[in-house]
Amino acid sequence: MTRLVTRWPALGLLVLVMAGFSLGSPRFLEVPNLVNIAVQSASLGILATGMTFVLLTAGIDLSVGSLMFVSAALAGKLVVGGGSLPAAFAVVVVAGLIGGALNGIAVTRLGIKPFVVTLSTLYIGRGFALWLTETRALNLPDSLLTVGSARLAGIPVPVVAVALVLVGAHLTLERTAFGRHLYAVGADPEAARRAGLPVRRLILSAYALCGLLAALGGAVAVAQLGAVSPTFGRDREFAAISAAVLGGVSLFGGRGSVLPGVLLGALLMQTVENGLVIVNADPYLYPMVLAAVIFVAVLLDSHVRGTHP
Amino acid sequence: MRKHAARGILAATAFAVVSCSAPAPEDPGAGTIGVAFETLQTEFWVAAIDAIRSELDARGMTMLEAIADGDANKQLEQVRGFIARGVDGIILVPRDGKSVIPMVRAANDAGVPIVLFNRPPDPSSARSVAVVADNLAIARATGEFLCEQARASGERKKAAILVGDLGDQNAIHRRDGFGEAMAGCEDAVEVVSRIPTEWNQEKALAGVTNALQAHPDLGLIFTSSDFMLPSIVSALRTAGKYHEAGEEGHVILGGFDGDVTAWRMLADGYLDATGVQDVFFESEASVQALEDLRRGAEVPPVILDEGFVIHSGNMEEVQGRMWGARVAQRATRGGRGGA
Amino acid sequence: MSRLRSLLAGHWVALLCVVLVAVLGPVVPGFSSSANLRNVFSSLLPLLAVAVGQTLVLITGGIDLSVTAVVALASVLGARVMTADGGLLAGSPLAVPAAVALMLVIGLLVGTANGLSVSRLRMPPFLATLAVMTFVSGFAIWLTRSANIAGLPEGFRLLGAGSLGPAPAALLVVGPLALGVHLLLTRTVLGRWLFAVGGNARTARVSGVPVERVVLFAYVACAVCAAVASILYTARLETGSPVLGQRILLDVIGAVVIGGTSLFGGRGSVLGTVYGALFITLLDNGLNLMGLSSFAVLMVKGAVILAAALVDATRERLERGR
Amino acid sequence: MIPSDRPRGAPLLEARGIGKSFGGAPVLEGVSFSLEAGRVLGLVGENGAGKSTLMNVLGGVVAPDAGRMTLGREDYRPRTPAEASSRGIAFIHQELNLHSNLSIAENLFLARLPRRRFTPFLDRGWLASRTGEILAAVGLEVSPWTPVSELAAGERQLVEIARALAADARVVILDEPTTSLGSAEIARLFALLARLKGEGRGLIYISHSLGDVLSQADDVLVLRDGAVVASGLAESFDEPSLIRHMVGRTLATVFPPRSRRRPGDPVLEVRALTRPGAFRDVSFTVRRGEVLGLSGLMGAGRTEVVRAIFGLDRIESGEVRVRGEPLTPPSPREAVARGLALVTEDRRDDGLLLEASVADNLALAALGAHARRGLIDGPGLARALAAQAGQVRLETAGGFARAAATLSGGNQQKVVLGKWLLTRPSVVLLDEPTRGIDVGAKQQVYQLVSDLADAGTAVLLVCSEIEELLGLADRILVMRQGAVVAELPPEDFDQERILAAALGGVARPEEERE
Repeated sequence: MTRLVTRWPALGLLVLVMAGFSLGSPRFLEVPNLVNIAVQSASLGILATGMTFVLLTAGIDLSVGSLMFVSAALAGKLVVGGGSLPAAFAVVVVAGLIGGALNGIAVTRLGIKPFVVTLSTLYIGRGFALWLTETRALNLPDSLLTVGSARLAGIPVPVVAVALVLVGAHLTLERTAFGRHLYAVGADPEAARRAGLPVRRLILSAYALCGLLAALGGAVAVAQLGAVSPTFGRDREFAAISAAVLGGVSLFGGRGSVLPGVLLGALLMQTVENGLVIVNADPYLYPMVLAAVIFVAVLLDSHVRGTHP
Repeated sequence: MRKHAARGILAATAFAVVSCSAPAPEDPGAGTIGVAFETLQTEFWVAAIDAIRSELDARGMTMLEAIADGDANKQLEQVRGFIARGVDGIILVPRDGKSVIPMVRAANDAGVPIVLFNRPPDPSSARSVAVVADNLAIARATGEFLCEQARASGERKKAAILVGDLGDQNAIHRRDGFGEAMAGCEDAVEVVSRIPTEWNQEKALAGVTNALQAHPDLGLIFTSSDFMLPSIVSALRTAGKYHEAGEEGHVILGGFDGDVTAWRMLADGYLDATGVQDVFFESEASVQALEDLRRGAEVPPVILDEGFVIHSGNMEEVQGRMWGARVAQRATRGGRGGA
Repeated sequence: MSRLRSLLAGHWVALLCVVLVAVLGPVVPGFSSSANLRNVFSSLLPLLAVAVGQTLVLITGGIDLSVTAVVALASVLGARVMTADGGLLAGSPLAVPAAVALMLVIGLLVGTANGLSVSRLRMPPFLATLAVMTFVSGFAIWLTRSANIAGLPEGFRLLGAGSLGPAPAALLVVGPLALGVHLLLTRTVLGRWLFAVGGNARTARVSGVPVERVVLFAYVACAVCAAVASILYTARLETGSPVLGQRILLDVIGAVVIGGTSLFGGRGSVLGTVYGALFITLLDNGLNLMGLSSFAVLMVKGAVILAAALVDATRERLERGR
Repeated sequence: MIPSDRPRGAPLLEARGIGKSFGGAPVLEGVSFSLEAGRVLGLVGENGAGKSTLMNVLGGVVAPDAGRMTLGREDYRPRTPAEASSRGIAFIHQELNLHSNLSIAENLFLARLPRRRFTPFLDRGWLASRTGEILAAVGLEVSPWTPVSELAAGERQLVEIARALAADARVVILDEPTTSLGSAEIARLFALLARLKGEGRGLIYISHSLGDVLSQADDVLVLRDGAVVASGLAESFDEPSLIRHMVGRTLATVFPPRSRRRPGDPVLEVRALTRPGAFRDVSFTVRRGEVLGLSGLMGAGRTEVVRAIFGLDRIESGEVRVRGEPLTPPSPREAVARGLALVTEDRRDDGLLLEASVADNLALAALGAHARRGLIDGPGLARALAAQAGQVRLETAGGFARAAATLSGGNQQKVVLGKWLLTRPSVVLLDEPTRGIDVGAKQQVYQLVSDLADAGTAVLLVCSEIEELLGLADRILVMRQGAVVAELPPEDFDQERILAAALGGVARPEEERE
């Protein structure tokens, strides 16, 4: 246990936070609430997984929240116009992939720094989606909510989705050539190039995957919400980055894991928000508590893993 | 706080009577109007800007728009930009009553008439016309109606409120209005959960779900804006607690704004009440006030949109003034999506 | 060489500004009016104050996301002290100086927290300052319970609206600030140290540069610059607001990066930042005057920043190729 | 595997008339050579002679303007490093090319990771067993899944070679393979090279260590100014003749004449310096005008001691005194203030601001001395820089505005030295100051060390080249496993004795080197 906690500081914090909240309210540790936390972490977990791919290449994607919005808006328009849910889902996938790939192309082919590229696409995407939706909320048909609140073998669909994504991403990163190559590229792109790896294509794929997962994360959120409002996805990039880094993913590339890393990070963040509601905390305290938890987690992490370069 | 507002309105009235005739008369027909909104993030504002646009169109005027995205400084820059551009009038949704004063003063200095839409300024020497709805009063009235429902149910309800962005004055006024209503309703309602949403549907959904977990017997939910109703519906449905009024286990629901979703939910019997601001009245009054100002006519400094609480009892008579209802009916007629 | 390159980058952006004015001037009514140019100038100054501070941090290879929160917290605390509505020093002749001093101290404190987190606690700057931002802005809103604070004394408001001859009063604050930082970067030991730390912190340490203190200085200076901007913003709005500056971060970083400062450290200049901030302000102002709808503004702004970065990248590649 | 019965004498890799210019300046002109299977071609030349460009041509990094190459019997014209490696050319670089966040197995097969049939997943079983075989062949006994970050420098070098084996490379190019190795590891490396030769592979061995080249190579190729100036069997050369060809003139003596220095008062005193795991109870004194040499194998704790003296790394116990006063708190800043200077072994990461200009690099440590109240005295500093550049014989085309990254290794080292001498230090700590720099620059570094001591500076010199210590030091300490095990006065200077002390009486596997 001690070893686990020193290896994954987020785990220790998660245990601490949960212990604290369970003292605050007996309802906190009940199974339905734990299920709630899992469901509520689903979207963030998927976003943070996508972000991990990009962070591994020593990049960053600030356009995640914006991409969520764009793909949800496109698919939402389709559904509102009478399109079927599977068609809408296909739109989500394609829009996410294209959006992410555009980021990737700008980063790899145009030689612009990821921070600036994705900052720009953050603006562009949000503007585009606002134009699409005429800055109105899209209220989607109930059939979508039915999907979002359905259970597969007793497990809520969003949890199934995030589990599939986490396991899939974990296997991709740990057990496929593509995944191992991403680690190589992130740690030392020059050496990776000399070793004959297609560095640009790898980085591009990471951004495309991040876009895809941003869109999927958005879809999971929309399936629970039943609506897309103009603030949809706003500032989610910061949450995604925080969750990934809390889980031990390095901002400097080449280090980090989806399981258990990102999972822990997303759970930690969502648990804090959940617990604060359960104990009926003063709304004004939320940001301060969350910030303090993130701060401590990052502090522990940078000490466990040595300093950043 | 509220005393301030009242004093402000008085002071402004005094000034306005003296001063609102200042701008030089010119052809009031065509002209360019700068419309600066603090935000478009809830549907209410979109409905408002659309209403203003069609009102201006109808009068042959050109509209320039600017959205400050919650940043008062940016808004100040936008107003100054309008003035530099030489607009004939400005309609402004300020971020709050205090930071708007330098903007109004800038317009005064340039002799450009300015109308504040939906939010009143604090007392100052700056001259403007404000077309306002009293968020606090409407929210209080809504809360009072919900309270009666709870009383009528015969049991003491546990209540949750979805609070908007804590940096947004409307959110604060609505929270406070609801709070005042609840203060007088302790026999029937106990507020057990205050959920910050930052005007974000995801946070609202998670918050309601969590509140339902903490208090499975939650019996009343008030949202500071109707655009978060889908989140409430989703959470209630998942918990198996989404029932029409009158059914066993119905959770009393109240909202604010009067948007399309609220209208549908009212019609279907799920929503008990929502506080409505009369967007069409406010838009028309604002544009009219601008024209009057330009013509040199006298305009009272505050034009009040009384607003109202719509509920199943009065729906038939007042829904014509509920913008959500009109938007929904128009959408149905025009076959256009978006609702 | 590197300095020459960043200098070129700066002038290149100046050219871009001229092009922008030349294109928009004839098309957009009022754009080239002197009143509007004064507007541009007065919008530019506070943004520039924040951006100049950010330049220092970026040069050391860090980033400071907490500047917006500093603007907000300094604004409400300063206003608390001097407001006529029950401020601590309401009516006292000392109110304005005390409030201004307090605002600067807020910058000092938050900057120290950032700086220590990064230098002493070795946390990655992006997340350390993200956490500080979330905390401090939450704190500002909590302090005021969301309420804005008005009733600021006349003397303070003059800082925002007053002018001395043709120059806005704010210029007397930001001008010396920018010039000071420029001289700091180009003429002083500390300036060289900032570049050295950003270029290669290990080499700097071996060479006897007090790396931790230099990094600490950069974050403190950055937050103090944000506090200066807070003074100007607050004075201009005549209101202390807990959400002041909430949305300026992207403009700030956009301005600094367009100005040729590297996000990886070791490269940057105040002149470049001045041009970058001017460019962003002109663009914003022009789009505003055109009265485009908000989504169009977002898209155009994003596309223009991207295009500027693309030209910069291409220019750099050509230079390297030579 | 390459059949080892390939007839000797058939060229494996042949280059004819290779030429390359950058921006009109020729870097390679008419370079021809041939490498036969089962032989080692030694490639020597000063930095800037065109060795790296030639290697880049072979490795597919740059395309030649003229000439042609054949590999085996086929035309060889690689366009990318990947193509070169797929044709069987492997590089073992001066700067290691391994991904330290990946495992050994992944590093060995990085670009060709195998998949299990009908799945997208790695065939970890195959990877492990194949890697295990190769690791056994190079004599490294660790798990194939060990992250490279956990390996020591010498072990990493072995992994580099394992990688060439994994690629089943026909031609293995080694670029300064011994720079980060201790003597025992070098011996192990050379044994491996013999093995590779025996398997019929062709090797190209590039090094500034001419003794190693002569002992390892069968044939030698000398480049100067982009052209081949000498080639032939290794036996036909000796070190002086190689140097003559490389520099185009005869160097009378390699080391500056030892003037009659009289060591003065103690300047740097180290007392019982200890940090468990790195060094223990290290004590010595360096006097004014004295060069104290510090010898030992890789990992003996020399670098650690030097860094600790300078305040870069922690000290558990013991103390450092400068002119009799304790050096506290131990920090580089304090060390510099007290007149210490440190030239680290890692030039790129610890010594230079690569992207910054030569001028900024030179000035970095001495800014305080050229500033008044923090304000830099620009003209004064510029004059000092010019004078200092002259002293270290720094000649850079394009002046001081050039980025340090664009300089040759020798010039980079001169920048580092110049930076420190500008602080007018009374104690200079030099950690491997001649690593990876060409003969001419080495010569100048020797002269500088000698001049410094003559001028009364105390010099502590860490060096793996025993000859250099013998030629420069007034006294030599030998470290082994973190402790000082021998102190030799000049009359006892002897390569064998030093090695014996460094190895601790273990039988020397060093014979092959001689």
